[in-house]
Amino acid sequence: MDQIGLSPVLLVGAVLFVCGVVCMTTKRNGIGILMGVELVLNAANLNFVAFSRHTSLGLDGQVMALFVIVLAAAEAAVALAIALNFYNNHLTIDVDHGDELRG
Amino acid sequence: MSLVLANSPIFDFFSDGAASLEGWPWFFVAMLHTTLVGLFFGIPAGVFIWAERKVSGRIQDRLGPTRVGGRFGWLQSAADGAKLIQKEDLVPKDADSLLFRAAPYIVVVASFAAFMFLPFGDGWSAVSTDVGLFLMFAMLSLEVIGVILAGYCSGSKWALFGAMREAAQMISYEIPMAICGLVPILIVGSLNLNEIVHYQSGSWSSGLPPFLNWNIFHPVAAPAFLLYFVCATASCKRAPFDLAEAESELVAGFLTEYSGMRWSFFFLAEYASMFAVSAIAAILFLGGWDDGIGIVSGLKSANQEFLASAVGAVILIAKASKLVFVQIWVRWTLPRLRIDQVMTTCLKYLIPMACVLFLTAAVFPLALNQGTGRTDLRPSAIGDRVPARSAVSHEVSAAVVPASTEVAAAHGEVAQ
Amino acid sequence: MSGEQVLFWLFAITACAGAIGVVVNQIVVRMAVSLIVCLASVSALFFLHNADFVGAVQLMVYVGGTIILLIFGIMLTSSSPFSKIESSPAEGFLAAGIGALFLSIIAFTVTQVEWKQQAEKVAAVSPSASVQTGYNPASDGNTSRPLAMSFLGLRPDQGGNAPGYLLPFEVVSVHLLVVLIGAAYLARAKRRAASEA
Amino acid sequence: MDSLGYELSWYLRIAWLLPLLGFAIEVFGGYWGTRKSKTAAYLAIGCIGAGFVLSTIAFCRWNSEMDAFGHADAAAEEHHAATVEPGFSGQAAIADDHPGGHAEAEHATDAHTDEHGDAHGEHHAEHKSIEALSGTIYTLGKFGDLEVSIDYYIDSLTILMFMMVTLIATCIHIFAIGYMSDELTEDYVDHHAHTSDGKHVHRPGRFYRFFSYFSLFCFSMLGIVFAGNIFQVFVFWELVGICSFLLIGFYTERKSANVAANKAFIVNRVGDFGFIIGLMILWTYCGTFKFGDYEVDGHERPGLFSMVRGHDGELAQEGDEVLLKTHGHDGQWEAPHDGEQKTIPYMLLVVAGLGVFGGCVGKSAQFPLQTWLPDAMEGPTPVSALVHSATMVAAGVYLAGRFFPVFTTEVLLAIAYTGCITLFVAATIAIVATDIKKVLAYSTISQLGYMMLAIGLGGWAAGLFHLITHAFFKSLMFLCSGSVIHGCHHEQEMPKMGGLRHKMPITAYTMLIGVIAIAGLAIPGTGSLMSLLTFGAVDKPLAFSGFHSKDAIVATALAYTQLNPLHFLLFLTPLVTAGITAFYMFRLWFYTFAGAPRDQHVNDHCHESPKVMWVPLVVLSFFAAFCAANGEQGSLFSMLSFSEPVGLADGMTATGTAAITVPSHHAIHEVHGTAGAVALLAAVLGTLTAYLLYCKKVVDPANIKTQFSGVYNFLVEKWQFDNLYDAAFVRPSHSVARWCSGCDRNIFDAILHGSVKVCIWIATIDRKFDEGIIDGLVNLVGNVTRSVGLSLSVFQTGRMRQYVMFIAVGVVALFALLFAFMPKA
Repeated sequence: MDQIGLSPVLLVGAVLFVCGVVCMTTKRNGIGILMGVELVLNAANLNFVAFSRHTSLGLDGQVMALFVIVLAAAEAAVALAIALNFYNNHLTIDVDHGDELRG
Repeated sequence: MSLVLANSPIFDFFSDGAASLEGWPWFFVAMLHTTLVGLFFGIPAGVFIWAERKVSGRIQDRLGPTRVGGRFGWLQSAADGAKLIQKEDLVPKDADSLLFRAAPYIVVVASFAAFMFLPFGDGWSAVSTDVGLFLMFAMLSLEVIGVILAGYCSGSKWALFGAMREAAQMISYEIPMAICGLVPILIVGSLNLNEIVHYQSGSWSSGLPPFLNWNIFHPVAAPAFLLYFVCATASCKRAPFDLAEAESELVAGFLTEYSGMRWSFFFLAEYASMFAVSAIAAILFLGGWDDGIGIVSGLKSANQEFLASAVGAVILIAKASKLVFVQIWVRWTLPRLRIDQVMTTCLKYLIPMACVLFLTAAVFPLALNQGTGRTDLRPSAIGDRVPARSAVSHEVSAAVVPASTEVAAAHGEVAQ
Repeated sequence: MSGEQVLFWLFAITACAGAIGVVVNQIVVRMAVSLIVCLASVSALFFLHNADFVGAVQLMVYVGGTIILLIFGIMLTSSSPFSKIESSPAEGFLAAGIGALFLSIIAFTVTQVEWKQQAEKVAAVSPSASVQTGYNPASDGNTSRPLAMSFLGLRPDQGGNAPGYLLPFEVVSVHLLVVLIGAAYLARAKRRAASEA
Repeated sequence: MDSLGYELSWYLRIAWLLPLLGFAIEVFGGYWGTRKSKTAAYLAIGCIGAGFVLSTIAFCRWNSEMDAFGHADAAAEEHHAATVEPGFSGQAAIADDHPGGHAEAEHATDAHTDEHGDAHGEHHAEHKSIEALSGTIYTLGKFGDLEVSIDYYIDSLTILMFMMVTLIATCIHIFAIGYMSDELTEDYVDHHAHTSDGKHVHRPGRFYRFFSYFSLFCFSMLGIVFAGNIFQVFVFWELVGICSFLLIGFYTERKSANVAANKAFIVNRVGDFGFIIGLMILWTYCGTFKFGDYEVDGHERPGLFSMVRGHDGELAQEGDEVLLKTHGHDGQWEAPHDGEQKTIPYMLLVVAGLGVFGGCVGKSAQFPLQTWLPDAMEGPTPVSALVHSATMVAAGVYLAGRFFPVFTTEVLLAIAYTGCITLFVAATIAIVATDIKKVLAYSTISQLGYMMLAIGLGGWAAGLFHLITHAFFKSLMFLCSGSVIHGCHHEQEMPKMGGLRHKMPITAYTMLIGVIAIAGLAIPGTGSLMSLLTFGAVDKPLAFSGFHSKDAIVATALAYTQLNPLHFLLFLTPLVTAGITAFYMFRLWFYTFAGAPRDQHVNDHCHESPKVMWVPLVVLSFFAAFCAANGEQGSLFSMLSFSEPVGLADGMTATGTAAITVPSHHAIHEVHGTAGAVALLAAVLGTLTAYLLYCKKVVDPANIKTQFSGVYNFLVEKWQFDNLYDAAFVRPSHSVARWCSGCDRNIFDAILHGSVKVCIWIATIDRKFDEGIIDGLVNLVGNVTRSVGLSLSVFQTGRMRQYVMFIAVGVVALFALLFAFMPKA
């Protein structure tokens, strides 16, 4: 990997990140938004690992990545439960129907 | 990038002693390994399909296949394969054709990838890594994705039911399975399949027969083995846990809409993963490629590395095949459970038992240390059994001790 | 061009493709599949970065667990098979524009920064300056033991004198338990709003 | 003998505290029991009955230890032995010719001394007769020299009072069960009280409350009797006052009842004012409140009595100072002759005596404070019987008797004259009263007057003798009247009655016994017959209790007048009044029971009272008849005389402002026959008159009424006392009050209202300021915030995708700014 260097990995992370954000903004399906979140988190993970490989961040980067993965799993579980509740209450998963809190 | 390639005669042949390969040779070697594993991935499946028929026939007081290939119908699987290839590849109108087509490949690839980490002999694994066992579990767990896709994208409610059941069942059974797999990991202290086997292999030097080193003879690991085997059977959706394709209830579960080659892929994957989990069981509990009487270690000490590994490979495959045979036997002996019974068994009984075993295994060395000054029933302690090949483990075991002492010292300072 | 470069570009492209597939697909299940592709190739990138344990965890937890959860969610919440909830093309374009800007900004930053120098600067000021730039040299990728050590509070990779992650580890495990219970509570079987209404 | 004192004090203090316990429980009757339960009554009766039993035990113990009768008999024999001397001989002669009397006096003296210093057992051991046992139960607090403590002072008087009170109270309690039975209801209709819309008042019955008051009253009364120091007496004095207030105002819905209750209370306050003055003087000069001697850390201290009278009953007078006898021991108290004598000005001693007597006047309704007692008849009849005839009003007399040693001759004279006036006035009013209870009330006042008179004349024993006998027959008569009223459905006017004896014979004849008793009738000449029958043990004529006691009083009065001819009225008035008493009592009886029914309606509906009511009548009538059997030789009188104050036995001579001579027992005894005869004559005359007027109708009382209308009205107006007080005190105070209220209304209220107006005006301005400016500002801020929030809330669309979009845009913008303004390195 040393020939490749850091930047390409970061670029890949950037693409993932942006895709995640765009996914969150465009998907009306709650699950789709979840996927966007996962993408963003993965981008972060990728950057962590890359830094741990290429900078003095060292092992800590991988540790961070592990924590992120674990917490992402937890987040996915809770988010899924929330999505199910949302579906129970609105009979659809379209998040645009969940605007009871609009001003 | 030693991660991708294990040491093996092939590797040694191409690298002639260098630490690592670069460029196209490396690529070629990798492809070679893959091809070999792929071949091996196909063969046992065929054998086991044939064996299944024979065994079921015997159990049902029939003869099973007898004609194809002359005696015993030993070409039956090949014949089936040929027939299936000729069949038309149907895609239902309601199905999501892309995913419907992709699903079998996912399944096959998943269970095939598991084989990449399987050490047939000493170092005879396509990819030798410290997290080999972990990766094998991971790969096997990917299989469920294909199943779910297959069921969901067939656009048929039988398939959907089957997929849902399958998904629920596999997800939940992987938990106790992994935990039981962790029990020997705790005993050995490594995720590296090679090291696990090394740990179990021994010689007559201690005066006892070497097979006593196998984890199956470990007081905690023995029950773990039984538990693991049950969970493995379930996660391969074998009877009595084959709710996914319960013919009597859902026509054929997630397989309902499949035909021809894709259908056979599922079967291929099923039997392959049966072999995979059995091989894992053999490695974790039954001493892997180590025969219990010191032949392999003898050969190794006689510098017959290749021969030793070859013999080991035979032994491992034999052990795994025996376990597969047990699975077949169980399938044709026991009736099918209800889905709620399946889930109850797992969530209410297997997981707690597995957790208890895990805790016991964790506390066991300490308790032992309290009684007899040793952390292990065996003549020597864990640290010494780290094989010489793992440089990292040397660094670690070297680094740990001073580190820990320094930390302790630091704590002491803090305390003062 | 060495083999790992090939692999890297291969997996990098598949990862990006998967990510983009997640965005452009409108059928949720296909989104899930492309997400799988993306995550799987990301884990492959992890392996390429000698982070084998992280890669394995990525495969097991993400691909084998989280995604399955998501597909469950899809199955439980889809009112009709292969249902697609289109968002207005205007939104699509807007998001695409914003995304493009975003990407360009990040790409600009990434390309502008001299990472080597930055790393050396950091190494000069950071307590772990003694460590060579970049962990595990090309020779090995076996990080499971050092990771386990660091979770136990020992840091062999930094000469044993750096703080470990014992406390965060415990906290995260307790957090996981809490989340488990909470999720089970949230998702427990309830009468649907329709039947109440 | 302190052991005996201790023992007796225990009997009596339990008897005293039991009613308090009863009260404490009965007070909650309304919460615990139903309005229909008689539990409270039984509880009260249990308490007071147990008290009676204990008092009886104490009585027996006392007499067995003291042998009071024997002592008294001894004294009596000596009296007989004494040859009759013509009057006016005075002290010396008696002293010379009758060593016996003297001896008896000294004997009594020694006895009296032994009362002091309870701590000296061996001394008492060898001496048989002690007249009083005193001691301290509990010390409430010490303020300098002043020691406020609960003491006991037990002598014959105490014990007799205890027995009398408890016995009568028990009877009246039982009677009250019947009398108050119509209170046993959830809805009691009071026919005498009206609501504003003219309807009768409906209220829940107050049976339990009545009995709780009764118990409290018994406790207080016994407390007075039990008390060993004047302060303690005062406390229970006031408690009694409160109880009478509560009981008179028992029908609190009736205005008249409330007025009467207030009147009683206020009038009593007037007397108590004097009482307090007396207390203050005594405390200032004597430094103690205790009657008997006591000990302070081993040193004996004289009580009030021995301080003033010493052991020989003489005032150590020196100029206009009286030396207090503070030195001595074992009861031999002498005034120290060296420098440090304690003295009290004679004047102040008189004032103190008068003050305490003022208290007695108020409590026993003596002239001029007698007006409250008749009104107090507003209370239920058992109340009148217990509180306003037998016990509470007797408390005044009791205190006068108890405090006798401190009274100087002037005070005694004042007491005598007060009693004299009272008895006459009350008797005359009783003649014209038509309300059956009113008649009895006035007769009570007049009888109390007799007692006071006797005490004032130095006839200590005679007065208290009469107190006891009177208690019996007066409570008897009140209960009878109560029975009558009950039977006639709360008809109290005698003119509407008549001929009731056929309807209610038991009531009638028990009443007759009481009447004869109070009238003091006797069968003349039966004395010798009795002596024959009883071998000389009894030489009194056959008569009921009243005869003997009144006889004793009249005798004392006669002897007194012989010695002090100046004060002949003190003999004539009671003599005449004896006749009047007989007259109006028989008038009452004839009116009520004899003759033909005047009001047929009443007569038809009246009936004999239930058993629970007439049994007490019979019991009481028995005592009324025979409690004083054998007069001065009787056990009752001798017990009393046993603990008579020192120096009375052989009389006292006082010079100075009131130069009077108190007759000695001997002197009284020798005129006894005469006095008895005269008194009996008067009584018979009165009786005959009544008989002729109201039975034979020789003359129609109506004619007399018209003939002497002036006198009649004067009497009906109760000698104008109420009008007098009304004019003298009530109206002036009313006018003063009116004037004050006028001041309030016109001046102070005006100022207040003005300031209030100013405040309101300022407040309105302030309010305008607040609402206009401050609130305006606050509202402005609030409105601005709200409107801004509203306009901004447009951005909160509730669509999270949009929020994410915002975030992304924000990040992009931030980065753009960063790039724009970041200094190029």
